[in-house]
Amino acid sequence: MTITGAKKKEKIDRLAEVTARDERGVSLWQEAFRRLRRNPAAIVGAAILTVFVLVALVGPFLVPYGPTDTMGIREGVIKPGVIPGPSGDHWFGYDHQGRDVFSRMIVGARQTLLVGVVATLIGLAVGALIGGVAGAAAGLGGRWGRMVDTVLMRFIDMLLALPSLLLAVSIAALLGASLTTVMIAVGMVSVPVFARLLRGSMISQAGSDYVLASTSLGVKKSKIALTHVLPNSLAPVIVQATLTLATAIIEAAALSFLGLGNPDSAVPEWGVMLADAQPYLGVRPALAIYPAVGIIITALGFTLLGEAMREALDPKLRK
Amino acid sequence: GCAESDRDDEGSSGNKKDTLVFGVAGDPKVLDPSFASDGESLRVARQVFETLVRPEEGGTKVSPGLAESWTPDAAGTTWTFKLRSGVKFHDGTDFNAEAVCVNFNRWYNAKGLMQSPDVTAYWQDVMGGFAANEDDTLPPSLFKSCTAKDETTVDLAFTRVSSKIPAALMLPSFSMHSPKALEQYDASNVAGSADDIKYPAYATGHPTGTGPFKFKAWDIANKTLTLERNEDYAGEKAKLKTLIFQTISDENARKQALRSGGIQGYDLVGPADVEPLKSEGFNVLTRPAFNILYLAINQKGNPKLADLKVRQAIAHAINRQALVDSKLPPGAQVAVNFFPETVEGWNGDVTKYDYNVEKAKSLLAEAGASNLTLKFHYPTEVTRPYMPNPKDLFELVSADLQAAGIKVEPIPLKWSPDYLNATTSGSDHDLHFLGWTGDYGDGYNFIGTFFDRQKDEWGFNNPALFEKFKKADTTADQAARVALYKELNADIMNFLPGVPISHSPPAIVFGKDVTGVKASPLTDERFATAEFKS
Amino acid sequence: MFRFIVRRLLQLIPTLFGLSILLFIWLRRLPGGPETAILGERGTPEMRAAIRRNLGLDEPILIQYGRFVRRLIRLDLGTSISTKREVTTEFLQRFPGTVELTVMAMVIAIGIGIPLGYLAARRRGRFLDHASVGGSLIGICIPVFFLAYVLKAIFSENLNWFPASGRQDPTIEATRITNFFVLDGLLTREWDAAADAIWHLVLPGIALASIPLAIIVRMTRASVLEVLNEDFVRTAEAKGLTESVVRRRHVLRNAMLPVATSVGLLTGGLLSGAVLTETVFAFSGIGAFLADSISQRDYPVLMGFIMIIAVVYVMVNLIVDLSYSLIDPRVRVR
Amino acid sequence: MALLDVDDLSVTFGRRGQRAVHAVDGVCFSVDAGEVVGLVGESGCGKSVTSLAIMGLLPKQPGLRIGGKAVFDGTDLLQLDDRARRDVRGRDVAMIFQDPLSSLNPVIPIGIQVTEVLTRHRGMKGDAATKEAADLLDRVGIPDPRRRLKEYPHQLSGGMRQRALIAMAVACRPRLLIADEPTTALDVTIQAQILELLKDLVHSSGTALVMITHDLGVVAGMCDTINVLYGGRVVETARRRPLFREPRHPYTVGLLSSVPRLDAGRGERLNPIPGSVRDLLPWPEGCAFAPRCSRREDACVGEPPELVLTHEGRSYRCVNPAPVGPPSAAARQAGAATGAVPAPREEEKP
Amino acid sequence: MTESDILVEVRDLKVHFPIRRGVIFDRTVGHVKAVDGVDLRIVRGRTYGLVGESGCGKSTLGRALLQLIPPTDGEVRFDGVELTTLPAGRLRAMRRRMQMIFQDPMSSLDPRQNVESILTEGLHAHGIGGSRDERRKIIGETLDAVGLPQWALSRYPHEFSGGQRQRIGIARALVLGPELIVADEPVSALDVSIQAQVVNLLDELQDNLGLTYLVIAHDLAVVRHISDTVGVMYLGALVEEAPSDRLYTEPLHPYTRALMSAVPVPDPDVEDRRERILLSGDLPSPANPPSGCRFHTRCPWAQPTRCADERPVLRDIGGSRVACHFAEGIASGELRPHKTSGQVVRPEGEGDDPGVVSAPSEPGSFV
Ligand SMILES: Nc1ncnc2c1ncn2[C@@H]1O[C@H](COP(=O)(O)OP(=O)(O)OP(=O)(O)O)[C@@H](O)[C@H]1O
Ligand SMILES: Nc1ncnc2c1ncn2[C@@H]1O[C@H](COP(=O)(O)OP(=O)(O)OP(=O)(O)O)[C@@H](O)[C@H]1O
Ligand SMILES: [Mg+2]
Ligand SMILES: [Mg+2]
Ligand code: NI
Repeated sequence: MTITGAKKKEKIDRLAEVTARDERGVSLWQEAFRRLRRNPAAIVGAAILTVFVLVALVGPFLVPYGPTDTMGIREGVIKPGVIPGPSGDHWFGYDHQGRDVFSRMIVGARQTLLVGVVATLIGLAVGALIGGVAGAAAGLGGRWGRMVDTVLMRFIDMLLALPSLLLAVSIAALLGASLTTVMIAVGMVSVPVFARLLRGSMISQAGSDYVLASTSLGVKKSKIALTHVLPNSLAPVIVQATLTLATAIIEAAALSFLGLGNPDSAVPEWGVMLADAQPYLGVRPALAIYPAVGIIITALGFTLLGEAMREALDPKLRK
Repeated sequence: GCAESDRDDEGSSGNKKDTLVFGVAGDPKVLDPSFASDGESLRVARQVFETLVRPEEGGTKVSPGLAESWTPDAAGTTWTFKLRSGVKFHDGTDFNAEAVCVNFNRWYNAKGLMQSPDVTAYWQDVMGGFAANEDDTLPPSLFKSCTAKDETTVDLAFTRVSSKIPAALMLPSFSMHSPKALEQYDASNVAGSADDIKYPAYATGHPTGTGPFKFKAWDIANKTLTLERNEDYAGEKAKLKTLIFQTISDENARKQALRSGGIQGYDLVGPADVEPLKSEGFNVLTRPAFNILYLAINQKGNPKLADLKVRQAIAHAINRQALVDSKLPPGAQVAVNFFPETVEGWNGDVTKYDYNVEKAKSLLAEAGASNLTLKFHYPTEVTRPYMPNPKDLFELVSADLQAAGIKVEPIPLKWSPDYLNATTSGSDHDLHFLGWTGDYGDGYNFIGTFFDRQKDEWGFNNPALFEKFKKADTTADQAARVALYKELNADIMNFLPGVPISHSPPAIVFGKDVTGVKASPLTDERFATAEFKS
Repeated sequence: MFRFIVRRLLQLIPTLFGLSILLFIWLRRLPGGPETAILGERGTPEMRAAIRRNLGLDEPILIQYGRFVRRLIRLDLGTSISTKREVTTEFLQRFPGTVELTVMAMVIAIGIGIPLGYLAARRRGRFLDHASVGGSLIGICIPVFFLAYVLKAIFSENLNWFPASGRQDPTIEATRITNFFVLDGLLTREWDAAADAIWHLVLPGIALASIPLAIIVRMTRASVLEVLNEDFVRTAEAKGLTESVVRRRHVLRNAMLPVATSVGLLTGGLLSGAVLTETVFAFSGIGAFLADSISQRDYPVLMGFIMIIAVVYVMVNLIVDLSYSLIDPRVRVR
Repeated sequence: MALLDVDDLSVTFGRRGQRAVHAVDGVCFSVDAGEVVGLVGESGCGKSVTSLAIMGLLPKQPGLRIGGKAVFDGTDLLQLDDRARRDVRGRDVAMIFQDPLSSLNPVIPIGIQVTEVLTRHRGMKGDAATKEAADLLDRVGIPDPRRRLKEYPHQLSGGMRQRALIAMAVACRPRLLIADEPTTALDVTIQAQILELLKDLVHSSGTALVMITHDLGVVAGMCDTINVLYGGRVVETARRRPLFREPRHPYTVGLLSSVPRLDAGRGERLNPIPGSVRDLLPWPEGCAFAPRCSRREDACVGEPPELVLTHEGRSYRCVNPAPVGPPSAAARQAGAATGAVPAPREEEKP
Repeated sequence: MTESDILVEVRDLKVHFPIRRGVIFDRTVGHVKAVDGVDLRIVRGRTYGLVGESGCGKSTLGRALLQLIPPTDGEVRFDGVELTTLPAGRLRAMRRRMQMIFQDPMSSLDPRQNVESILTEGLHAHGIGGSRDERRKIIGETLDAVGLPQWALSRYPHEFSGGQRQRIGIARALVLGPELIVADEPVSALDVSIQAQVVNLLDELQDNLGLTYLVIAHDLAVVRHISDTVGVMYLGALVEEAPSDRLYTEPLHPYTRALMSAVPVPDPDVEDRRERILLSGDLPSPANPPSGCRFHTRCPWAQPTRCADERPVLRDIGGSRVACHFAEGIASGELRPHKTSGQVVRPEGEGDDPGVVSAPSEPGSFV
């Protein structure tokens, strides 16, 4: 293998400026995304979720029957103890109210997604606010900051000491059973997790050298908290949010089981469907199995993606 | 090897034959039925205690209990009871007229916290107040005095004529307790402070009656209550040696427990499970329907609802037959009156509202209420004997209403206390489900409870109707009273304060080899007759 | 150490105080009250008003709270409105069940989770790893009550291996001392009672263990992977130690540190009552009772139980911290 | 025959979807009994990987390929099975690591960590093992060894920890000791103590020492033979004096002139090597150092330079080596002239 | 040397970190005396080097000087302005004139900021450069000055090599046009060849921009190489301060001597000839420093009198300042070293975190 002199020179020059490509830099987020794309777990998770989201978005327009159409009752095929199973017209059969299960599953995807996402956002927003303020106060705030932090954290401790179900049930009692209630109740349960996570992360970031560097540049503390400490503390919170999406869906189902789910049968939600199927387990267990499997697969999708994100965003694996 | 299945294998032929474990939906609250108002406490009381009069087996008619006969005096205010002789309480004390008076006087002379409405709920429900009312809001007592004329004759005097007597005396709350035990265990000493009531020892661990079973143990930690055979029972002795009530609140869990052999019977069977369980060979008993499910319409809620036409439209809009066929247990019926057919005073000749969407629509149009939106309350997390699956019913009724052009805003609430609170107080509710299971076989116990005065639940004021109720209540003559009930039923169905929906027969199930229990419309099942067939 | 404990206990006081105020206001803001719950559909407005008056619910909330605190100072949590038994009695009747269930679940979760997590880490990227990680993911994603029904359908209804509900076969005449059925059975030498109680714990234990098990598997795996990369493991290998010594003394011991923490916290969480599991298995514990008490608006029970649970939670955390300092000498508590 | 003969050792980390990393690429060197051999080079040049490969301690990850030979006392360490390798490790060949804190198990007392080697290789148990462990600690200069045995790593200072690690390493009187940057994490005064200790141990027991470091000063004081590594290959091998006096490879020259010296004056510019260690030319395409080399020629690129052997076992891998003559003679002369080795000489003899 | 030549003057600076513990409320039960009475002056345009063992308080001194840690006691005058009592707003404005370079080039750069925003942050904070173009120009010049290519602007710290990162750190300090730069171990995380590049860069910048440096390092050779004056710290205090060359030729304090003798020199001849003064033991805990002369526990020349009970002050001896009672005697060889048996100390700060454990990252669940 011989290379001509000019080529050699070129090669060496290129090497001397190895990274001198006229390209924009790759931020840590982009890096993480690249790693994510290479992770098979992430791909499986993302695939599940894509299907799920697609179904949630367009499915309701394509379903064969209305989700509240109690045709089985009209037709008189539903009797106590008799619920017809799958047929050519009704792929998943009727439910106990004589409605088409397939249509309800499809329409339910949207509600399920909505509950998961909004509940997580609520938890995230409240938790991140408390945790962010506490973390910034503790990390940068001096003596007053420590006091603010202590007060907020004691509050979080109290929330933690409350059994989560009691919290959810009492929220539901206060607000009445509705979709919003489920979202708020499930969201509130994850508040302490987000708050503690963000706070811990921010405190550790606040001790790092680049914060000191910014201070020495003369940047204000509030600005440091927002532009440096917060963005660098977000990774674990984002991962947690993804994982919480999964648990939120499951917990919404648990709330439905306790009779606190969304009452509006026009917008079926898988958790509610699962809960509603309980009295008919003896007649047609499939009524419970369809939504349960839906929930499990969706939760699995979020969890897979979350775990993959955890790996992708892990600073230890950063190279 | 496992302990459980070992026992199952050999036990089925040995000691298990005379031990029945029965699954119930909730823990009993108290063992002294004087203080009880919940079904589970009363179920226990029915096995341990007896009352002067009791419902006939499998029916609602007043029949002899500890009293062999009873007769009112001419005014209808004093009743003479002839008692059975030779009856003994579990502690060996004799049952006699003296004992009856001790019991009635104990209730009548209640003092302090025993007058609290949550302690003596049924007494207050039936009798009103006490000898000395400590609270001004309490009404005067219906009960006046008790006189033991001889060993087996006792006179109960009342302040006025009431439809409740003697039927209400069938209630387990009027069970006869041993005077000695009452004394010994300080039964009337409801201690503590008003917000911190503590039951006496008698009520928590020493119920002493004359029933076929004796109280043995109450294991709160294991949610079981154990009764054993009263070997000295005056009548036919119980076939079971031991009867255990085990609390399993979840309906599916009860079914699974029955199937796995952990229990040999349970109450509150889901309607959907009746057929499957039957086909599996379990003994599913259907109680005669002694209840009513109605759709209440609150006339204070939406002003349009005060319009009879709108109420009629609602009644026509609902396909009650489809609902009964698809959602209620076999044997359920569409209701025409606010009370079941088995109660005297039932009237088949009232205004009927058949399912007719077109009619409903036109009635609405006539009333100028084509664009009606109604708040529809329904309870969650509950099964009542008259309402096995409220949410399902709601969905169907709501679909029917929508089909007739009435928009529905669903408001699901937890049964206790949110739902009850919301539907029976205030005026911020338009439609809701509620119902009633009769305490005893008198019509007043149904319609009187609902309509004898102005109530937040219905939000209407109909003095004429209320007057008629008063008259019925104070009519001593049975036949005259029944006639009044018939009239009232017709009036009510014309006025249509709500829509009576159905009477559904609640089911109770026993293991494949359990026989001898007769289902009672009043849930007065007698476990003394239960036995394992060999 | 002693100071640390005292300090943490003293810190508990303001937390409890704050919690009690918060709870008190919160609970009383809930619509409906115990009177509706007590009287059911039979209550008349007059009866309801009388009960409210008796319970002092019509008084200003501060006065009510003052009464609560005065009682609390005497360590009196009051009596349940619905059962009229003392709150402490109720607690002592029901908490043992929750504890037994928690212990069972954690025994299952730890007993299976740690070995499985360790093996997954050692066989990283191979079948066992994927299987256990996948399995644990599914474990987290199954709604517990659904799993409970499935377990019962298979193991009680069809196979009849395990009882479907309750804490102990009611036909067994067992002596109660502590209300810990297993313990009581052992204390009184009623072996069959103890065995039966354990037998009743299996299915609910498995259902309840599903989430902790999944968490423990994944934590153990991650932790072992991390420790395997630590310098001191390399040192141990460089010393020529046998694989089993390296594994036990150097890898597992260190890998257990974070796992121990989360085990502690998971235990603390379970102790506050596994409502769904307890309900579905008709298992007498505080979770289901608490849920009932909410619908009964049984304020004394709610206040009392939650305060006790908060204390238990803090105690468990304290024990976790203390035990952490025992396994990790670097952590000094003071 | 040398005690350890590393011949053409190469280690490649292959990763799915990415280019393989040739961390070590045909490294050859040998160590005689009682000899101190240095491996010097900047971060990432493959020093640690070399030593770990010899010890068989590289993490078992998919895509790892190890080639060549490491013959220790007649057996090729790379060919041993796991069992046999465990027997050799810690007994015949021992190793100490850079970070004394993370290299000690934090949750186990020092004593156990020392005695477990004794138990494993010398079959000692109980009191005998404890006593021997205490002796060992004493030998490496840890005062009050009995008490130290019961303490945990975090209770010791950095120097003491490194001494404890050394004690474990020499517990079985190994014939070969590999020290991977043993003093990098320590302060100079402590570094001096540790280096002195290592020297003593080598001299008194005849153990051969492979000293890995990036500090030229350390090798200057300790090693008999020095191998300079760059990009996973040995670029220059020489005995100590010749290397420092007449470095031939431009990289060695660059390194020596980059180091600020205590005995050089203020204000003297250093002569750094341009670029950074990351600017590597892959060896198969030429001299890896070429992109940074001031003596680069066309011949440097295209084919990898061969190792050139000169007298006295010297060798270098360069087509255009630096001429013979010290790189910054003036500076050193200045230092020598002031005679400023500040320590008073006669007084102290440890 | 007139007063105006002195850019920084530190008088009796003390930084004590309270050690808090208590049952309910934290009480201060002691202090880590990280810096315990330091006097120094830095001449404008010159470099002051600070050396000492790890944990002796170098970084704390540097940070306290910049008011990044509030000093417990003492004065810091910067160009005649007393910094310790300056209100926060004015202090922030003052920061423009004094900057810092950190040891770890990775951790001192926000990994989520690209170089451009790292460099403009300071400009924004001080309102320098009205327009974007103007700022770009300033940044461009700074990049040139530290030898980074323009394309670096859009890139993120993790995309650079260690040396380049350190250049970014230097550039960040330089954009504001400071007069004083405190460099805390600017090269100790770098490879030898890169280290030299950075040292040269610092030298160059000083020549071109007339900067004043306080360079902190534990590597005596580096410090000596770039400093005009070198201060040697031991346990929170200066033990010797001398012009760089003089310190090397005539170290007066026993600790300095030991330090000198310990630094390896890449020259076999020197290495072979020299005798090391081996200190026994380690640095005592700054929370509980020895009485008298802090060094007496490890000092080979420690005398039975004075050393243990009288804390020596810095005093002038022929152009150096030394804190040793017996400096002259040692220099003349009158006093002879003896072997010391040092006490072994526990490292302070390790294992101090109370058993705080974090919650598992799973949200609560209604099991
Ligand atoms: N497990 C691994 N997987 C992939 N690459 C690795 C692995 N271990 C080391 N390397 C690579 O091998 C090369 C040599 O690493 P090595 O640790 O031997 O360097 P070193 O000379 O010891 O450096 P330092 O002075 O930083 O310790 C580096 O480029 C490193 O990235
Ligand atoms: N925020 C702090 N709280 C308590 N103690 C501290 C704090 N910062 C530093 N110390 C202590 O002060 C002493 C001096 O620390 P400093 O970081 O100044 O040392 P240093 O000389 O810079 O060491 P190194 O060379 O390791 O950087 C150390 O004992 C350290 O533990
Ligand atoms: Mg290395
Ligand atoms: Mg420092
Ligand atoms: Ni220079």
